[in-house]
Amino acid sequence: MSFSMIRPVLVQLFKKPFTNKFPVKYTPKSTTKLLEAVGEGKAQIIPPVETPPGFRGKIQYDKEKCTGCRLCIRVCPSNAIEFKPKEKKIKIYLARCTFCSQCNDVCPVKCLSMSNEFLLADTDKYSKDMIVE
Amino acid sequence: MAEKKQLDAKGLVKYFKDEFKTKIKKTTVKKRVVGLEKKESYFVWITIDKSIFKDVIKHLVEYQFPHLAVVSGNDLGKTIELIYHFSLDHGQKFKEISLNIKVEIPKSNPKIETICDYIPGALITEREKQEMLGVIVEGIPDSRRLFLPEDFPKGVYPWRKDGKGMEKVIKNLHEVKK
Amino acid sequence: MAKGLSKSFKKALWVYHCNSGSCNGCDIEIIAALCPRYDVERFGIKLVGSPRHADVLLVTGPVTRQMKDKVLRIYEQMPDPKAVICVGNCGNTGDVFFEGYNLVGPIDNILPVDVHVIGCPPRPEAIINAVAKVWVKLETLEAK
Amino acid sequence: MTEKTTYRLPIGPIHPALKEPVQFEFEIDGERIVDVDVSLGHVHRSIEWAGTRRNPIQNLYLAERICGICSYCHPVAFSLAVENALDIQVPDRGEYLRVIQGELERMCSHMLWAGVAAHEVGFDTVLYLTWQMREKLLDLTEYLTGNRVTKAITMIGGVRRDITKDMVPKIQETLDYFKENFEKIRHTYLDDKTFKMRCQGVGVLTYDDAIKLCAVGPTTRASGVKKDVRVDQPYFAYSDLDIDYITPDILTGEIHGDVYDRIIQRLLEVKQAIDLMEQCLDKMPSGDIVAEPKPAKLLAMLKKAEGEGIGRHEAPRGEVIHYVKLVSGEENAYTWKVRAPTYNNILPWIPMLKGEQIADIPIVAASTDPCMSCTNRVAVVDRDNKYILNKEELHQMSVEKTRRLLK
Repeated sequence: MSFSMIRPVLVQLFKKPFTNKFPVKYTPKSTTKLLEAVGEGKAQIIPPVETPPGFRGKIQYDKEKCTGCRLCIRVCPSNAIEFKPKEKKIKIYLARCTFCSQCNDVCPVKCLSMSNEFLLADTDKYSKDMIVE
Repeated sequence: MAEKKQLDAKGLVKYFKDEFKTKIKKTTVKKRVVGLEKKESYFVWITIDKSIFKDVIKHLVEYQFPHLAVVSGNDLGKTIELIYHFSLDHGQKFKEISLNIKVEIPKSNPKIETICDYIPGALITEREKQEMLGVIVEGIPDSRRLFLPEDFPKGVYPWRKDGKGMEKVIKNLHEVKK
Repeated sequence: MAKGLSKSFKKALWVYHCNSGSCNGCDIEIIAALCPRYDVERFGIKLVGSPRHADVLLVTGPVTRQMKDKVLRIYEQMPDPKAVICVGNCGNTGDVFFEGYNLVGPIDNILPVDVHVIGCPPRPEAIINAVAKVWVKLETLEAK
Repeated sequence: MTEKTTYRLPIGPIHPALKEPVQFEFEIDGERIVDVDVSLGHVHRSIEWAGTRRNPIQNLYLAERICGICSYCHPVAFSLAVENALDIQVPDRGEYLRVIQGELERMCSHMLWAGVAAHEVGFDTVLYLTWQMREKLLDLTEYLTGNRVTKAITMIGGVRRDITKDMVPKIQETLDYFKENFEKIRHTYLDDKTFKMRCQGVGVLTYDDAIKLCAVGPTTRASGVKKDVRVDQPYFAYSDLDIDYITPDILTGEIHGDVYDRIIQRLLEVKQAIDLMEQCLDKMPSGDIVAEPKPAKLLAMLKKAEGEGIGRHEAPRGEVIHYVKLVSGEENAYTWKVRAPTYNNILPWIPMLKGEQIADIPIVAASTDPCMSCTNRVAVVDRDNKYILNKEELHQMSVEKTRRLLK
């Protein structure tokens, strides 16, 4: 048996770890307090792995531009978009969205776009944050 | 497999036509050209009569053991059309032919012989056709359900277009709203 | 929940992963979260092989007819206190599988879900973020 | 009593060795497997039926969610079927971009499988190693398509995103990383004593069985059957590239059809994928990437169209085939049939597993790279309370066997 492992082990010892320590290195004593501290700017959260350009995250909707043509509803694979007939605007349920960005492609006035936001978790799937209108 | 001469797409159609004459109802050869080098690929569609179905498969296996990809099916109203998708001549660079054999069977008596005796790999797809289209595969070695649960109502076939009994089982998950 | 429990409970959430018919997209992202890049084991989170050892249930998928009673059985086998995280939109609402003859979901119809992770599939960070939400929930429960 | 009794051992649907729900029932005699029965359907989500109620553009994303690991091959096979039915000619650049995405997915999937296989023989260190390397590929996927898993890049008649000149260095960098590390992976898998002991001569699928049971993909190629849609039939830009069949005898000179051969097969395919991607980057012509850039126009066209077609693509696990029938006047597809590779690789499990030991179940089952969500999904059932074995215990047995062999 040769000691072929020694070299990799030594190299690993001095290498920067591969792990991205998002959001903090270890479990905080109190998450609530940590979040408060972050809110006040006293503590910092290690950011997640950077998203590349063209990342498909939370959908953004420019209400002013929208003409109410309903093309996006026709191509949406999961019926995530609801039409509001009175205002002729749309309402997007993020909990139903597939993040395919097909609606962005089809929109004639380009009022829909994808943002970089992807940290989406909530105790209620139809809460205000999870509906775009 | 090597004793017989290898046929191209047109030769294959001719071979079957010579063999079964009028029992072959319709044949189509589709050509697709791709890439910068314009290589051609062939898709052969043959519609045959139900009476010669087993014979055709026998001839095919004798000619060359085909790779059966899958059996798909269409509900055409009064009849059910089964399509057997084979591929021949694989293992030779860019020479493969897609052979699709269509058989129509009446909905009132949807029976078809099994081909598991020639191609054992057909078992899974035949079981699927039984539950999804309500086709009765005669002589199938294993006739249990494949995908559908045991408590699924009998006589409901999801792929049939008449939608009989489907209202009992369809569920819309989005309806749960606040 | 008894006082003081969440302190130790929170530091080692053992996770059981149940696939109720999803497309594997979320499942591989859960495993990816356990692997070197994200390494959730630094939080004491461990994937266990039996629901009887687990504190948190991660459910994915729109729940097929065959899996309904199995999911329920897994939930019942887990010891109290327990939390359920639903990962991915098909478990939340059905997503592209919003209609079907073999589906009985969404998951919150079958189990009480604590945190919904939105995404199709969510990035591993989003799953870690959901775990942080569970911590917050545990802390608020204890403060009461 | 001289009469031998056999036990029935159910495994699944929820089992730690199985990442997806599927149920096996084994007839065992001591540690030997006598008979196997597989029951599927735990992941049947009525996709094909739902596809007939939506238009083809929506179906692309539905097809993508047939399986999250091969989230590219299904939509692309679907669009090939539609293109064949309607005779849509894809621009040349589009064809090359499709090859790049396809090969990227193959690398990703094989690296994932390599990790899972290592886990199933109880060698978790290698799982972490391969998944660490896989992250590089996921980063690249995210960079090219916008998401780590679901690519959403296929469009009927081409692709949705182009690869611009400034994107090429990043692709090249990832490929170079894999080229540098390929020897390391090869050494870990093929020269390691543990892998050799656990995989050689286990789960043998003979040439004849592979042909008769219509096996596809790396499973059948590891048994020496030359079957690879990329080489069999010209589609995409594969016919322009320097590509040939890959069988394990290229490396070792002989074919056994065992689990070890399947590992070699997949490693060679990773190498081939790197090569193909580089060729594509070199040869790629300029031009359009999609035949009809306006989805609304495409929908109108699809509504008028009439015809049927099949689309075949060599996915990481084998041949995917989609059949689509379109009827004029109806926007939705009339019939849609999906055949995923695992569908054909289920029956080969039976000859592979017969005569093997219980502890070998995970690695043999995993060696075909089963994807149940594609097919529809393995599990332990406590019917009649005879004998229940969960994944953990199975994995434990697997680990113990490795240790025993090492002594």
